[in-house]
Amino acid sequence: MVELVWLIPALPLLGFVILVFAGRRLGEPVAGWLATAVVAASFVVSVIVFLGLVGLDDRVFVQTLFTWIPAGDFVVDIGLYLDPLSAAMILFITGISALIHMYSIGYMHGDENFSKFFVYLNLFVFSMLVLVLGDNLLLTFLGWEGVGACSYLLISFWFGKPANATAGKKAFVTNRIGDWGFLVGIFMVFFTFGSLSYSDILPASDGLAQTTATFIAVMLFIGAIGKSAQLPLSVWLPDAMAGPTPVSALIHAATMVTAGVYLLSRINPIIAVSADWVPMLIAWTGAITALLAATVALAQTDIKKVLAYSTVEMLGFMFLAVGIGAYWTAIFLMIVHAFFKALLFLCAGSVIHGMHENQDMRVMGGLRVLMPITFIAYLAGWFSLAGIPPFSGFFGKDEILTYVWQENKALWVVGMIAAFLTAIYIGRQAFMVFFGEQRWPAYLAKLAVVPPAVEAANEAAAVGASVDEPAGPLTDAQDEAALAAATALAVSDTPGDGLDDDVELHELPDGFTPHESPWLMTIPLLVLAVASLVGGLLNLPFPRSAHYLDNWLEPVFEGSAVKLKLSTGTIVGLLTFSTVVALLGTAFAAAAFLYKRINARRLESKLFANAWYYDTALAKVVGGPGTGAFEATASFDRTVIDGAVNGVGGSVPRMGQALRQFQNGYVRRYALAIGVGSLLMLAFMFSRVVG
Amino acid sequence: MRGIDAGYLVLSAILFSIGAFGLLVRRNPLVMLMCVELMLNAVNLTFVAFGMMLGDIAGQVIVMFVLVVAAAEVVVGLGIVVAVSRRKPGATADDIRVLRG
Amino acid sequence: MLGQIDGGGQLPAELEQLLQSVDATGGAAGVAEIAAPVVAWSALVPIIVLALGALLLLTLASLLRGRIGPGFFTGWTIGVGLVSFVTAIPVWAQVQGWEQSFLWWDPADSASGPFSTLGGAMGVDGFSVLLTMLIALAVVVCALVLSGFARREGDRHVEANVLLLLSAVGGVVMVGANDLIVLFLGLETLSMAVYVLAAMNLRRVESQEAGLKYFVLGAFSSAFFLYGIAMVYGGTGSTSLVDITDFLSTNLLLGGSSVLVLLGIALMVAGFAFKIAAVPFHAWSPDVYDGAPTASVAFMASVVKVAAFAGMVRVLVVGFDTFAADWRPILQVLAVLSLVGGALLAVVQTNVKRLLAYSSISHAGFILLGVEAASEQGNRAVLVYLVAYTFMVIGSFAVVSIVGRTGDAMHSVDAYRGLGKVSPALAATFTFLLLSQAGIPFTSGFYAKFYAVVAAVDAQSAWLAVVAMLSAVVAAYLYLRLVVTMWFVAPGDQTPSRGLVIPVSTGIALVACVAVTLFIGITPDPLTKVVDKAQPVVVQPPAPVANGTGDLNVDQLLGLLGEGGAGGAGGAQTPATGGR
Amino acid sequence: MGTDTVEAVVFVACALIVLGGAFGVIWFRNPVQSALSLVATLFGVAVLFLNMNAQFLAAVQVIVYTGAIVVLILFVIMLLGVDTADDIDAEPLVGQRVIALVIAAGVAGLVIAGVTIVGGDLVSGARAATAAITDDVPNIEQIGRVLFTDYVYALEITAVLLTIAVVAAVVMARKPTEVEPLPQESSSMEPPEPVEPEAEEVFD
Repeated sequence: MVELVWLIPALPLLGFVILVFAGRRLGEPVAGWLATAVVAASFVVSVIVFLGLVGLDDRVFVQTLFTWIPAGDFVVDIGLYLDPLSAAMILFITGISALIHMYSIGYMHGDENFSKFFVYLNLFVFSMLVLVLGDNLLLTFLGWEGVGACSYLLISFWFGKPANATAGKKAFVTNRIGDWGFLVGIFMVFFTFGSLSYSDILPASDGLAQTTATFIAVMLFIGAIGKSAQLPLSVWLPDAMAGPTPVSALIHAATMVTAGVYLLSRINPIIAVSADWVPMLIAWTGAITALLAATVALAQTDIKKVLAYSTVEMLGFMFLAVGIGAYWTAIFLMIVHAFFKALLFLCAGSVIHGMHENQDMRVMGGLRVLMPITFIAYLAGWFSLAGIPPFSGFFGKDEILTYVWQENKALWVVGMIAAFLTAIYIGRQAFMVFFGEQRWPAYLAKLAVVPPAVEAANEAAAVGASVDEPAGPLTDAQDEAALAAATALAVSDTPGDGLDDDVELHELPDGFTPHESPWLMTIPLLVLAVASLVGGLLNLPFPRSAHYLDNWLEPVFEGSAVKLKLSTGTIVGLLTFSTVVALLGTAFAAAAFLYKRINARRLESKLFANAWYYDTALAKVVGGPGTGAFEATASFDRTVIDGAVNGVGGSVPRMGQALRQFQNGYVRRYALAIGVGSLLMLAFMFSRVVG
Repeated sequence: MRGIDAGYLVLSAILFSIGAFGLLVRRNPLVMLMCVELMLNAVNLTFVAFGMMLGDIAGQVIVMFVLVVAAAEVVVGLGIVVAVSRRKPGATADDIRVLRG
Repeated sequence: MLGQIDGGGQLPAELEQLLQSVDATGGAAGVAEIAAPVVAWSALVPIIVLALGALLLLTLASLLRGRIGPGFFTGWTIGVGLVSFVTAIPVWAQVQGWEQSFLWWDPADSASGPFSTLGGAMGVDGFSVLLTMLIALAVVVCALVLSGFARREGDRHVEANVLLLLSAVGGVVMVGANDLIVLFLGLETLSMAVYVLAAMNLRRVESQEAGLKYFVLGAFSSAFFLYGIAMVYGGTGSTSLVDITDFLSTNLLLGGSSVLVLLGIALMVAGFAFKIAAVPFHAWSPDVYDGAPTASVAFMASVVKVAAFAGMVRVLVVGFDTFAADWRPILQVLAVLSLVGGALLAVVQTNVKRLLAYSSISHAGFILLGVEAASEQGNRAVLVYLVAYTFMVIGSFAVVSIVGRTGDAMHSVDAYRGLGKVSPALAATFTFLLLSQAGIPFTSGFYAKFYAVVAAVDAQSAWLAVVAMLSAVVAAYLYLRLVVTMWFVAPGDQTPSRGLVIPVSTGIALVACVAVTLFIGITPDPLTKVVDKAQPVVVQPPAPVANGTGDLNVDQLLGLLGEGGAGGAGGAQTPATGGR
Repeated sequence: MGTDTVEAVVFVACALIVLGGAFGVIWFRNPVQSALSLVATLFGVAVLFLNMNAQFLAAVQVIVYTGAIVVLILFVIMLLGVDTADDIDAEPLVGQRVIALVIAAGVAGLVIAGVTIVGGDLVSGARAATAAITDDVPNIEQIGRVLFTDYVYALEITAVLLTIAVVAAVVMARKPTEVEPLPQESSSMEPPEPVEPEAEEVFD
């Protein structure tokens, strides 16, 4: 049965090809259903293949499709590498993607580029599967670039909106820094092992020199933090979430960003050989990213941005797990996170859909009555993320924290604080959106009294650029108009009126009432809600035999993963503690945001709202004052990555101009060059004889 | 080794160089063409001399081919020179330098 | 001293036999029988098709003046190219020892594998057959480009098509030349036709200038080349690569005795370097590409380089592999100069044709990497690069020929401003081809560069690979600059105001070029499989048939071939050395 | 002994003629004089061929080179009326002559040095690899025999080469003004671009 593995990426590819050629003709519902069907079929095949793999003794299956780059000793095959790790990945990738596809049929209803959207989605799934299933680093890299390209396309799906285009560029540039690291790592691997195939590299890693292993690991780590939005390359993900739809945002959150974790897990034998500070670097990067992202998530007012920063935070946890060597817990969290984060994004999408594309949580409230199904589904996601048992997120996150306790107490403290904040910010979101009074009527009334000048600016912002990035004002020349509009908005904004300028506000029709989403969107919600609820069953802390996922992944991480040595009592204590922390956080959120017993404004401080001014600081450090974040990233990219081109930038044309003097049009001059060349060659040959 | 054998080779080397030098310093395209002929003749001389020293007839046969090439080259070259001269009578090789850079 | 035989160079047995027969019959019969060389006609068919096709076309056009027009000429040329391609397939089959039922003749007891024919003057191996096919296809595509170009320029004459075919004959002769003189004649045939093709646009004075420059410099460099052949002749006693490899494998040329061969190699490299436009022998190429009719440039940029590189590989890597240590440094220097010079000079160009000329110089540097490696790996790289490059460059110049518009003069970069808005399909095509030239993955250019770099690394020239990659980065900048100009810059004065007319034939050519580039880019495996079977070798020819009847049938010849091939001794299979 | 002396004397005489002629080609300002000097060189080479027992080549050299090629060149000189003196005093290209001289001296010097250090018989190649030169058979027959056996392929290619030469002559002789009018759709197409003015300027 495992022989069918090639079908898993092939099906989405087929869907992609059909849609490219016939998408427009197939029209609105059919194209979407076709795309959904191929991914669903791919999921079915994944299940079959998974069952097949269970039956294999050595739990590894390599299928070579054809030789891709044959070059003497250096051969790269197009092959698929199926082992417990990739099997686990493909299951949740195809499963969740199928749900997302289905959801998108409803969400993208009426969009003029309906079929194009599904073209991108299918291509995205295909690339992701290539990334995960590829049996060598180069193939993984191709999938890596593929998801990057799709992400770029999806983010700028409606590239009429400059904000989206800018976000797309930001993602592009940041990812390229990561890609550079990945590429260097690949070259290094090739020079060291003479092969790129996992089946050659992984067993041979034991004999690696420590410095080499360290170098490779660090380079691949740089690739991973680019893709998984860890510090310092985290700037792109939240902005990418400003992309057009929750769907695209979601597909990044649930699948693409996990690529970095996957890569690090895949090369775990190399990390095991590298210097001690490498895993520590990974762990601390993850922990600090998680903490910072959690604080930032606290202060966001955009429903999607909260989830975006939450994603960064959860990825931080996964990196933390990888860093301390608890690989399977990272994978475990990755899977359950995919469930509940997908669920949360879909719920957010449903809410946004119901609110006429409004994303500002401050105009929401009390939606639980109007959108009951969405609310029920959201509950599952909320409790999961907050870490309340028995929801899956609890098991996922606390499994990691248990290991961290054993390995490093300081990291545990950081992780615990992040977990506490998580409970608060997701509680805040839940209470702001689904509880309390309905706030949009007040907003509508307020809109009516907006001064005309501001309204004009508002319009300009709507058509020109939404100011999604207050900390990093767009100074791109093309965005100057938008900047002016944004400034006007900012100036006119009265402090404390509760309506900041950082979220695009859409007109709401008179007598507007939010409505529940169509069944096409709610069914995936419910499926995911169930998954979030029971996902923890994959890997219950007790008894040891219930560590299904651990046991399943055992062969992959054998030898490089840490063992849990804590006593049962300690574990129970830790679990209880974190449950308490989660409940406390939720209670705090309720007190602050539902009952208003605590003044929460300090939490929503400018510092957090502006993501610690990270973009701005980056801009200050790299680009000088007044340069926007994107410009800064771009210039970093220019100076460091494209140094070969632009660093020499000035001198290349100058050298070209100098050489050009020779090309003066005189045929005799050209003949002279031929003569000189011939003479020199003759002289060289003569010297070989005489000398 | 016969001194005269070396003589043929030295002569042809000098002849070749004179032809090359002429092509590099003369501007009249027709004279440049003649210089190419000089170079080809030098090569012919070399071929025959080598053939003689090797006791091999091939050297002489090759010269036949070079002769044909030289003839064809002259025809093509003169054709182009004529075409150029028609556009700009009396143009030297230095005058045609619209294309450069 | 005549007839004195040096210890190393044995008189071939056949020759001795021949001499005896001359003695025996000389007096009585007056003229001795001529020992006719074995002719493997099947292998000659592709060349004959091209040559006869050209002559027939010329004849028909003269006889049926006015009754047949450019459409017929183009159709004929394409037909000839395709037939030549198809007739090369059985030769490939024979060389590769495919199922015999595939052959149209009955090979009976014939041996398969590479062989040489016509007294060893023509080598038939995977290398030559593959490149013959490539040239035949290039002729087809170029004829398509030429058709659209000529129609627009109002050129209703047949000569361009005839010259295209005759030039291709020269190219095909070169790729299979096992004799330096044959190589030289092929080179001259190829070049002579191209000089005329360059000078052909009588309306543009630049065209004549291009023709004259190309001609003067070409004649100059072929004189060097020929002098090199003379040196080699003196040094080895023969111009036949079969004899040369044979001689070199049995005679160790050291010190003074190697000087003639070495000087000869240097001079021959000069000739090759001119044809492939390697720096500093490159100066003609920007001017010629700039001035010549764009359709001709497509041909000269592709076929001339293919043939020249083929000759280079055959002579240096196969023929003089024993001197690899001597000529490799030269090629390394040429490669570096070409890579860097091409890229640097291209950056400052404002004329697209010149820009592409410099970029093709840079490409030549990459291919030189493959030649320089002097290994099977290197040969493979050369072949892959040539195949990829041919279609990229023809496609690129096809686009340029369209954008040049009537008069073929609009070639400044400004003419491409905003092309993406005016003519999106054309701009997209050009973008793709440029990206391929830049070596972006999923295009054939990527693999071409990849193999070249791998070959260099394999041949212990990693530093060359580094230079190559750096120059590729610089070059990528200029391709991207063009792409940006097309898509992100507002249309300017020189941009066509309306969509450009893409002639159907040129359109077909473009589709073909893009298809090949994309196909190789996605799955290079079929190509590399073919290329792996296309290593150049030098094989002893079969013994001449002294029956004097001239009634040779192929079976008999191929039968003889077996002996000949087996008797090839040291010189038969010459796997290139120089690897690790 | 005697033949050697004769050969040497003939060689020296012819060498002087050859070099003198070659020198004349690049020295004379008038292309006609250059062409006539070229004739001297070609004759000298023909005699040297005789000296080397290449009788047939000597004949061909005279017939083809002096009889056809030089006459053709002279023809064109007359046709174009460029028999005026060239200005060869000034050299617009800096360093051109010096470097050219270096190249010429270098190439000649290296080749001469090369052949002299070969040692032995000046050639290192295999003897009579193609066909031995013999006094038994006439020179023409020997050449013919090799021409139609070992070099038959090359011989055939020269046919193609000459065809190209003919086509080239036809193409290049065509006057631009004689270009046939554009086909029917010419009304919709733009007229052919006139020659760029700047091009004309440069040519003037």
